[in-house]
Order: sequence, then C-alpha cells, then structure tokens
Amino acid sequence: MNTDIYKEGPVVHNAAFIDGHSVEIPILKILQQDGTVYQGAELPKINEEHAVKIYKALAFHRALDERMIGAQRQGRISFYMAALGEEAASIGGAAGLEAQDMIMAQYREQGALIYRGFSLENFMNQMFSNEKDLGKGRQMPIHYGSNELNYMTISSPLGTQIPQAAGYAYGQKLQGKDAVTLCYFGEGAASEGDFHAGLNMAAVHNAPVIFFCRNNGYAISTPSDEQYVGNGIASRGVGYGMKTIRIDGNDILAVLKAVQLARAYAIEESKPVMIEAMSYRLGAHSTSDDPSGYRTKEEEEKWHAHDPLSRMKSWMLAQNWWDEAQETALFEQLREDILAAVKVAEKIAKPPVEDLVSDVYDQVPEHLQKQLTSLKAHIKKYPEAYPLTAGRIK
Amino acid sequence: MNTDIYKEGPVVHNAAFIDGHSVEIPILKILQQDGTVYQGAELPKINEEHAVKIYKALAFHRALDERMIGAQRQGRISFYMAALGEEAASIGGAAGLEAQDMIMAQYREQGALIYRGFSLENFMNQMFSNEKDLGKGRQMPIHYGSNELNYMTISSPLGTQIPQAAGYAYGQKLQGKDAVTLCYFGEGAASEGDFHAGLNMAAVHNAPVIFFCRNNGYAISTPSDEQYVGNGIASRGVGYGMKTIRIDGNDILAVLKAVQLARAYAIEESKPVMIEAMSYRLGAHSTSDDPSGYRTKEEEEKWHAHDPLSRMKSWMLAQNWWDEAQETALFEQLREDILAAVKVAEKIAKPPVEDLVSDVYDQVPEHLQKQLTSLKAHIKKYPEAYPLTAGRIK
Amino acid sequence: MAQMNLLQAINNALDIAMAENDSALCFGEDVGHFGGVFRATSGLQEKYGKARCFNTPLVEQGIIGFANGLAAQGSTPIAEIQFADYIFPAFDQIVNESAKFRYRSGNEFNVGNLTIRTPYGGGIAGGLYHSQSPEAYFAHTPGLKIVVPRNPYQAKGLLLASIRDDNPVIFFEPKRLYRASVGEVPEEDYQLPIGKAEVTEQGSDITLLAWGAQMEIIEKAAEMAKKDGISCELIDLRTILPWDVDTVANSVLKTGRLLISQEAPLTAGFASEIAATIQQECFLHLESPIERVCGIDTPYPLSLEKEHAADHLKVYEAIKRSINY
Amino acid sequence: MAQMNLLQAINNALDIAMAENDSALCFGEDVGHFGGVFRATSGLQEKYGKARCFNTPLVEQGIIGFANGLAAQGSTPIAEIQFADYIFPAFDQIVNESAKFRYRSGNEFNVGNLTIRTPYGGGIAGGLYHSQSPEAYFAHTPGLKIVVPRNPYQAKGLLLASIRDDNPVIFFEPKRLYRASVGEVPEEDYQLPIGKAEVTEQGSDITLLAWGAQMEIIEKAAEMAKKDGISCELIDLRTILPWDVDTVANSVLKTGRLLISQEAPLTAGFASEIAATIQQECFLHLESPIERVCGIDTPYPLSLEKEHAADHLKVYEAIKRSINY
Ligand SMILES: Cc1ncc(C[n+]2csc(CCOP(=O)(O)OP(=O)(O)O)c2C)c(N)n1
Ligand SMILES: Cc1ncc(C[n+]2csc(CCOP(=O)(O)OP(=O)(O)O)c2C)c(N)n1
Ligand SMILES: [Mg+2]
Ligand SMILES: [Mg+2]
Repeated sequence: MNTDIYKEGPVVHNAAFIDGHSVEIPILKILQQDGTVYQGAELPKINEEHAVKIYKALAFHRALDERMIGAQRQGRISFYMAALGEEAASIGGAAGLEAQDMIMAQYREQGALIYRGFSLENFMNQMFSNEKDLGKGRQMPIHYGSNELNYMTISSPLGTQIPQAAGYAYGQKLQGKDAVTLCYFGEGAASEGDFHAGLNMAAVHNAPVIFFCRNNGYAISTPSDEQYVGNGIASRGVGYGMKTIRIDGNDILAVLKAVQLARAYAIEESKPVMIEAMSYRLGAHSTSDDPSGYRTKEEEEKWHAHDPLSRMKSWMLAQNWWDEAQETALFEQLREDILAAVKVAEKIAKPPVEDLVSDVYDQVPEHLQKQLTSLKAHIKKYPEAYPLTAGRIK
Repeated sequence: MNTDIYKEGPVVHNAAFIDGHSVEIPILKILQQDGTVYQGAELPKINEEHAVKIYKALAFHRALDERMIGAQRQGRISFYMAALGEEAASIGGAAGLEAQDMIMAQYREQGALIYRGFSLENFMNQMFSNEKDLGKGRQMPIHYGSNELNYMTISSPLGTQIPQAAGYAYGQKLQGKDAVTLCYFGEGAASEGDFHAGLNMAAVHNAPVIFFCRNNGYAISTPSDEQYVGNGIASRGVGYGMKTIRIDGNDILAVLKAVQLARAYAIEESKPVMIEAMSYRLGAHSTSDDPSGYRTKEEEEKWHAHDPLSRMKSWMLAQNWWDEAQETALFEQLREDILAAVKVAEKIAKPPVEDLVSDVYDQVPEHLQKQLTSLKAHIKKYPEAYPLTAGRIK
Repeated sequence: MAQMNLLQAINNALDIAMAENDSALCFGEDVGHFGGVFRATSGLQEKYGKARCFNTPLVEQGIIGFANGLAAQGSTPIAEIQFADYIFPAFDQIVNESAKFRYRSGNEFNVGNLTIRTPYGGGIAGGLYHSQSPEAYFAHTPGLKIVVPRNPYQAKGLLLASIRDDNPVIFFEPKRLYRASVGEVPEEDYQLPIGKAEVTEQGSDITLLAWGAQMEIIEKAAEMAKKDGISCELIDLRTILPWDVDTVANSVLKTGRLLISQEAPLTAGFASEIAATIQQECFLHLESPIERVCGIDTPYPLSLEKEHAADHLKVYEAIKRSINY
Repeated sequence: MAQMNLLQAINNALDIAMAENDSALCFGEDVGHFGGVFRATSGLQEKYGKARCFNTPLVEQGIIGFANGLAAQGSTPIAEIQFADYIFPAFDQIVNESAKFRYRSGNEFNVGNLTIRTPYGGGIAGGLYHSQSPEAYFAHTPGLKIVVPRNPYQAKGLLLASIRDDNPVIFFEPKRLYRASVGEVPEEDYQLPIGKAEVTEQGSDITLLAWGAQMEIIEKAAEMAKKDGISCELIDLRTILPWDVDTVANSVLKTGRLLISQEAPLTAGFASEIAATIQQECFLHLESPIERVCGIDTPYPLSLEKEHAADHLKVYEAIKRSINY
C-alpha cells in the first residue's frame, strides 16, 4: 500500500491555475507527402516484402471501399462504412503487431483485417449476411470478426471494447503470453465513460494494451471541437500516468513506428500505451450519412492532399519496390475480384431458421427450442411470408 | 465549426513517448501547521467576522462528528459518516462561494451545509429519519439536502452528481444568474465514467462549475495508488482543457483562496475549473467500516499532525481573533447543544404511511393510491407489526 | 391541419415547446447544426441559437446526467439519445437518478422537467443495435413515465404533454414510422393525455393491445380476423408507465379475451406485466388464456428479422387460437 | 459437513473455483486485501496472490468491461459489484455486451466464463441505494443467466455451477442473510443445477413461489396458513433466467393456485413474467387469480421499510384471499 497519495510537485504560496493546455504534445511525422523521408527521421523496421504487403492491403482497402459504396447505392447491400483517407491507421496498426496479438476495433478498421488476410469471401459473406458469414448473418454489414485472425467481432455500441481490451490484455499477461491487445477507437468514442474506465483500469493493473485513437476530426456530424476542448485525446494520457504519443495518422511509417515501439514497451514493461493518430474522415460517416449537411467541400479538398495511399506509393516508387505497371495491374485485379466476389456472395442463401436461436446460450435452452418449434410450424403455414427460410424447413 | 483538430505542437521525426507524468503540478500552501503564513503567500479575502464564522463551522463539524459516531455506537442512529481531518475542504469550499451558488456534494461535505446554516435540528431530523426530516425519512443518515440553502440532496450512487453539476451550471449561465455550481467528489468517485462525462461536457459547453476533488487517499479500503497511477486527479485537468489547481486540503486559507479565484474565473470566463485538495481520511470510511483491516495506526498518526482545525486555530490565536476561553466555551456549548438535539430528535415520530407513496411522482397516481389504501387496511389488521405507522392511520 | 410525417410532427412539437419556454433546450449527439441523424431537431439551432440546441460529446451517461442537472436547476431539458439501443450507458442516471430525484429529497428537488426522446424499434434491417425496443427495462422503475406514440398526430400531442409533464418522461419514437407514417396534424398547440390508453376500434370478441409501431401490426391482423367474422377491439396503450389498467380491464370484461403484442422479446417484456394484472382484474371473465405475441427470446437479428418479429400473421394466428380455445 | 453462514459458503466456493482453475480471478471494489466490504473474498488475495484477487478502481462499467474482456480471452473472471444498487453503470456492458457477445459473433467469441456476484435486497435499513432487488431489470435479456440462492448450501452449489457454466451469469446474493443464514455445507466440491426450481415443501392447496431471501418470508406465511389448515407447496425458483416453467406449472396443475412473492416493486417485476406464463400454461386449472405479493411501487424507503416490504403477513393475507376466492 502506498500512502504517497500524489507526486510531490513544487510547493507554491501564490495561487495560480495550471493552464488547460499546459502539456505540449509533439507530433511524429516520418514520411512526407511526396514520398521522401524527413531529414533525420528514424524509420520503423520494414523491408520490401513487408512494405509490399502493407501497400497491397492499402490498395485492397481502397478498392473494397469504393466498390462497396457503389454496391450499397445499387441496393445490393444495406449499409457500408468506408475508411477513405484514414486507411494507414488500421493497416499500419496491424502491420506493427504480431499475429497472436488481439485487435479490438471500433468499426472503421477493416484495414487491420485485410492486413491479417481475412478473405474477400469472408468480407462479402458478412456484408451479404448469408449463411457463410462467420457471424451467421446477425449483424449489419462491416461488423466483422474472426477468432482465427485474433480480430474481435465488432460491436456497434461505442467505447465498450475499451475496458474489454484492458481485461483481454490483462488475461494475456497473466497467462504469460507473448501478446498484447490493440484497441482502436475514434475521438468521438473517447468521450464515453467506458474510455475513462478502460484507460484507468489498464494503467492501474498494468495491462499490455495499446490504445489507438483514430482522431479523424468528426463523429458523424460533430466536429472535434464540439467533442472536446483539450489538446486532442493524447493530452488525456498524463491523466492516467500513461506513456503517450501523437502521430500523423496518414503517415504509414509513423504509424508503424509508433505501434512497433508501443508493442515492445507494452510487452517489456507490462504497461499500456496510448497512440493518437491524427487523420480526417474523407468520406461520409456511413452510407446513411451525407456530410454536405455539416461541412464544406473545400475542407474535404484540403485533406485529399494528405492521402496516405499516394504518400506510401510515392515512397515505394522511390525505393524501387513498386512501379506504375504493378499499380495498374493490382487495382484492375482487385476491382475484378471484388466484383466477382459480390456476385458470388449475393447468391448464397441466408442463414437457416435454426440460426435465429443458436448462440444465445452455449446450448439452445428449452424455452427457445419451443419458440423455434412453433415458429417453424408457423412458417410452414405461411411460406410466402418468410421466403428466406421457408424453403429449407423440414 | 473548427477543423483545427488538434493544437499544433512541434513536429518531430524521432518517435518518443510523452511520459505519463510529464505535467508538473504545484501544490498551493498558505498556512503552516503552526498557524503562521508562508513567507510571501497571498491571503484569500478574509476578515475577522468571516474567519470566526469559518472556525465555528469547523468546530461544529468536529463536535457533531464525534458525537454522532458515539450515537451510532449506542445504537441511536443506524449509520454515520464523519469527515475527521478533512473538514477544511467542505467548509472552505462553502466559505469561498456566495449563498446563491449551488453545492452538489458527494456525502462527506456536511461542512458546507454547516457553514450555510443548516440547523442542528435539521441535521438531527435527517439522521433520525423522523417526520421533520426535510427528506421525509427516506434516505440513510447523512444524505442531507436543502433547497433553501442551495445544497443538493445527497445521492448514494457515486459520481452521478458530476455531469449533473455541469448541467446545473449550464442552466444557471443560460438564465443569466450570477451563480456557479460547486461539485464535490472523492478521488475514488473520480474513477467513475460519470466523472469523465461531466468534466468533458462542462469544458465543451463552458459551464461555470467548480469541480472540487477531495483526495483523501482512500476509497473505503482502496488506497489511491490502486485507484489511479497518474499524478493525482489534477493531472486530468489538461485532458479536458480545464484550468486546474492543486491545494493543501487541510489548509483552510489555501482552500478559501482557490475557491474564491475559481469562482471569479468561472463567472467571468464562463468556464469550469478543477480543484484538487490533498487531505487524508483520518477516521473510518463510515461507522460500518474498520480501517485496521487495511492500514496502520502509524499511517494515521502521521496525518493527525496535519489537523486543519488546530492549524486554523493557531492562526486565529495569532490574529487575536480567538482565544482559549472562547475555544473551551464553544466546544462545551456545542456538545451540550448536540446532545440536547439528539434527545429531541429521537423522540419525534417517524413519517406517516402516506409518505411512503408521495413524491414518487408529482401527484400520487391511481395505482399507488390503491396500493396505499390496501396497505392501510392491512396495517390496521396487524397494528403491532407496523408500530411506526399503525397508531396514526385513520 | 397539415400533412406531416412522424418526424415533422416531432420537430413541430419541439418548435412549439422551445418557442413558448425560453428555458427549453434540445441536445444530444448530432442534434445541433445537423438536426440529428434522423433530422428530428432540424432547424431548431438556427431558430433558437446554439445555446439552446446543440451537439453534445458522445456520452449518453453525460447527456442524461447533464439533463438531470438542468432539470433540477429549473430548465426544461429535452435530451435525445440517438438510438434506444444506446440508452443503456445512461441507465444509472435514469433509473437511480431521474426516477428517484424527487422521492429521495422529500421533494426538496426534482427533475420533473426532464424529457428523454429516443428512436426505438425494428423492421429496418438494423440488427442487434439499431432495432431494440427497451421500454420494459425502464418499466420496473417507479418515478418514471414512459410514452410511445403510434402516429404523427399522437406523437405531437403526446410529446408536448411529456415535455410539460412535471415528471421525468422517456418518449420512445417508433423510427420505422418516422417517414412512413403520415397524417393530419393540427399546426397549433395541443396535448394528448399521459397515462390514458385509447380504444382505437370497438369490437366484441377479443381485445388486441399494443403500442407504437406495433399498432399497425395488430390493425392488420384485426383486418384478417374480421374476414373470419371475428370482431376485435383495438387498444393503443400509449403510456407504458404508469399504465391505464382500467381501460384495458374494461375492454376485457366486455370481450373476455386479451392479446398483447410487443416488438421486444417475450420474457419479462411489458406484455407480461399487463397479462399478470389483467388475469387478476378479469379472472372470472376470461374465456381463454391471455396471449402474448412478442419477439422471439433472442437478441435482435439481421437477416432473420422477419422470422424474429411479432408480425401480423403471428398475431392473426394467436387471435384464432384464443377464439378457438 | 461444516456449519457455514452464507458468506462463508460463498467464500468457500470462490476458494474451490480459484484452486482448481489458475485462470479464475476475483476482483471488484475493495475485494483485494480487505476481502470486500462484506468480506466474501476474505483471504483469497493472500492465498492466490494480488494478480488473481484484487481491488479495482471505483468504476462498475469498467469492472464488467474488464471482466468481459477477460472472459473473451479465456480467463474465468468472477467480478463483484459492491451492491446490486450500483450495478446500473455497468448495465450497458451486461445487457448490450455480455449477453450478446456469443450471438453477434456467430460464436467466434463468447464470454461464457463470466460470473458477476452482487449482494442484493432490503431489510437492512439501507434505504434507496442499499436495498434494491434488480433481478427483473436483467431478466428481459436473452443470453444472460440469473441465479439467486436462498441459503448457504444453495449458495455454494449454485455459485460453483455459475462459475463453471459456459454462459454469463449474474449471481445475486441475499445480503440480509449473509450472516443470518447458517447451515450445513459440505466442505468438498459440489454443484446444484442452474435452470431448475426446487420444490422445498410439498402441499396441495396453493403453490407459493419465491427466490433468495424471500423464501424465508413465504415459509413463515406457510406456517401461519398451516394453522388454518391450508397446505402450501413451496417452490424456490433459484434461477430467474432461463426459468423453470415446468416445475412451477406442474405444481400449479396440482394445487390450482399460485402466489408469487418478490422483494422488488410489483410493476414489471419478475413475478409478472411468471404470472403471465402460468395463466397460459395452467388456464383451465386455476381456481383463483395468480397473486403477486411484492414491494410497493416506490423507490426503496428507509423509515417505512416494513410498510414497503412484501412481508409474511402480506403473503399470509394473500394466501387466504386466494383460497377464499
Ligand atoms: C454508445 C453509442 N452511442 C452512439 C452511437 C451512434 N454512433 C455510431 S458512430 C458515431 C460517431 C463515432 O465517432 P468516432 O468515434 O469519432 O469514430 P469515426 O466514425 O469518426 O470513425 C455515433 C455517434 C453508437 N454506435 N454507440
Ligand atoms: C456507484 C457506486 N459504487 C460504489 C459505491 C460504494 N461506495 C460508497 S463510498 C465508496 C468509496 C468512495 O471513495 P471516495 O470517492 O474517495 O470518497 P471518500 O469516501 O474517500 O470521501 C464506495 C466504493 C457507491 N456508493 N456508488
Ligand atoms: Mg471520429
Ligand atoms: Mg477518498
């Protein structure tokens, strides 16, 4: 037990407030938009193979987002959320981890799943909520999850994964695993009570978790200056006694560097770290949103110039790890594959009626079994009213 | 709308974490334990009359706590919570405010109510939950409240008053009142999600509220180093962009000074302020608690030496605003008054059965009226089983 | 009279409430400039200023905590929770604070001015977290009032009554009907009573009871039953808490049969409370067991939402079951 | 066999669970060194170390969020909420997260290892916030299990079953009985079944149903009724969710009468669910309306707690009402 209940600061006899902005927070930038590295910048661990893998993930993400926004417009899927302009945060995050590390994301981090090799089919099956969806067609599009890939299934309620990540990481540590948990959240979600709970608990209990805030300037229509008036989210780190770093979130090398360092620190010191990645949500919040109701085209234009893809591409070209022919071929192939996968996935049947009641508990309890039985009888009576399941009821 | 989504700090190209303890937090001390003022210290606004009023409140508080702990031991009341050793926080807080300011307390701030003139009878009626209790005998002892004195009725769930204080203060501002809200909470309660919610909302919406954290080192048995690992609660201020000050909570002049300044700032700038007062819970958490299970006598002893009462008394003596004869007379009178008041209060009847169903809604709805009617019939049938109310049912 | 959809009716009620009362405020996530994700507060910031209609940070417990404070202070907060599925972080502020504020203080303080608006309900391909009907979670809480309108006319009159009611009210808005339900709505101020159910159609064979968007479902089922010669009496409960036992009981005394339909899952839903009370009130007059036609006892699904739902066909079958008992 | 009070039985169950399973953890406010404010976790930190039995910061939503994460990871968290009255800040983590974790992920992930322990109930001069019985608030949530023991023997066997059950379980402990209820408890490991009610006394005239500390009340009332020649069958529900309809229905088919008594207020309590279901299951066999004897529909009061409570006298009167109907 420690009775030093605060860190002794200087004793003063004249009252003065600490200013609300008294922590200075540097921002780490490694890669410039033209693809050159800042003078004196220290690169993350990266080689050609790794760089190509990362770049391909970025390209896949961009192609997927563009295509699926289209698919939603055509009415083929009900909903979609893109990460246009902020793909480096999710992909760089995953690229800085090991495969055994758990990722607990908010929803705009499909990039991490792409990087980890979630198949195109798996993406499609989820979005079309067909019977091959790992999630059994129960959640809205983009609520992916994969046990095999250590990517926790997305949950719509914001912020809930933050204290969960602290607990998950604590369990990893207790069981002596060489693994951390990386927890993504938006600057909007950082206002939730669960954020405070999760960060403080992780700090007090020394959980090896990397809290990764994607600060993209908006929470739906709410600009960040109506979300908080402190210095971003990073300024909260000192409140939890937590090591913290702010980075340019559109700079893939900065993201990679920060996550590599954070992981090493979390493992070695068994302590949490916070990363704040500054970016901008270039597109709409989701396909249900229209940003023209709350911001200007000019503002968006400004940020187009900071595109993380073209930035990395320029660097790759300069490294001679990539060329324009590969670029064209890659995007063509991606578009083709995605279109084909859409066509396959939309023809796969929806989950059977049994999946309505499974997984509520580990086993279907009696009352649910009864409800299922009478539901089946009912569907048989009115098959045309339940076209998705009627055909397959025995 | 502001698209500067973070305060530009220096741009760096080599990754380095901000240390979790990078904010230095000075502590304001004005009065030394021997009653002399620190060299160069700037005093709060205070004159003899005010000082005597404050000192009498401190004495009243001490006498009340001592007596009521005894009354609980004798089984006369069911429960009590003392504030031994940290009376300066609540009394200094109230003394720095105006009468029209709202106080929203946690539970260990009866001192503020004493300062505002809540009568001894009112204290007793609440603790004996008799029919003269302003709260109609519905809450456990020490859950005081007074509309007239702008002291919000205490609610047991911790932290809930923090966002409420933000809203209350916002309303005061919107209606152009020359008033602020002062919100007390413990360093334990500052872990609740509602703390984060309340401070951030107050900051974003510019609510004139003074968040006053009593950091007394413990939340029941939990020492503060198992509550947080940052630099106290004050270090969180910068995370909300909020002006913050740490003070010696046992130094009545430091408390008074900080609150006077905070009030002026909150009114003039229409912004919230945080004060962290460092103190120590000298007694048990409540009469249900026994601290010997989790801390040593030596630790407690250390803090006895920082007693806020004797510190203020020494100063008063030095100012010639007080003398030992007054001291003795005051405490004798207080003990006598309190004992007498206990004897009166315990003889006052408990609230009538009608108070069981009133105030659930503004008016008693039909279903509750019915429940009351059959309850009364039932009590009439078994009067000996409901001795508190049976006698008065018509 | 004007044609309004349910959103417009709500927007119109808020406009009237803010115009008449300078201390009325509308706030919540995206509620300000943008007018809310469903646009229920559209135009209010322009009209009443940013101090009275604004975005909050993304923290439901904070929104309701802030609202409780405003209400205690004497202002009239009208807080929006973006989806009823996201009201749970505020559960403590509502159930332990709003509901008990007056009682615990002996009426020294109260938050009677508080109104919480939130869109609820399924049928919009929203899956687990954009479909819930959580009214029953709150119904076990003395001190709260809970109101659910079924159409634009009801929405405006009941929302104005809720805002003016001197108790904390949760106002659940059937979001499936936001644009789908259109009807005549007086442009002027009016109120509909809280705590009173409404018999929307007289009948003699069985009483069908629902609230909110579910009214449409029982109406459709009643149409089907009519073709079989079954005469249904329809009741819109309108207020979940405190609910109108008399209107329901009187109807059941007449028809001898009761069917209650709710969107939420069966177990411990509000239909259970109604059934428990009515079996007692009308014991000797019941000709068949009280039927509850509800969602299946699972989280709200996405692709099998039709199968999960208490639709008109399930209600129709239950009507026949009851009649043929 | 040993004599244990209810706290000792719980402490013993936790000890067994932690001894057999290295990944089992106990945590919550003051749970560590001090052993919890009721001392239910006494000695566990000494025995299993600070990493497995510890104090948390004061944040219920964090405690359950942390526990959810641990459970998803494969550990076996046993989280304590200091008083059931303070479980509401964690409502979202329980109702939207714990309960839906498996379903929403298609069983890719689950928190089946989670157990939440919390003392509930009144009769201890605790007023509004140290007396609540909030089981019904959770009972509307598919995916949760809810267990309430009535005595030390039950507590140990049901808690061990809850910890080992592969679903999230809320285990409500009747704190009024913590030290008051003492009985024979085997020192070795045993489990009692979740989801099964227990007929604790056979009878023929009326079925009395309760759970937790309320069992004592109906037993006392049954004693009184016996003197009037009324034979009561007593059932301890033990599991609130999913509840054992068959055992209750079979008893009512035999006795023809049902009385349910709960500590919580009447409206939308769990007694309502039982009444609604049983009136359907046993319609033709019911000889009188199902009686619910519950708390008055108010927040839990302090000085009028006796008047508020569903005590044995009120139960006794209701038994007679039912018999004489
Ligand atoms: C608890 C909760 N409240 C509200 C919502 C509705 N909602 C979904 S996304 C969103 C904005 C989130 O913003 P941010 O965290 O910044 O992430 P971004 O969308 O910018 O990636 C809101 C309000 C929700 N999903 N959960
Ligand atoms: C939401 C909630 N959780 C738990 C409790 C039980 N409880 C009462 S006081 C207390 C400790 C509070 O410590 P702190 O905030 O530091 O205040 P102090 O007692 O030191 O003045 C706890 C855990 C409560 N009242 N409310
Ligand atoms: Mg954002
Ligand atoms: Mg403390």
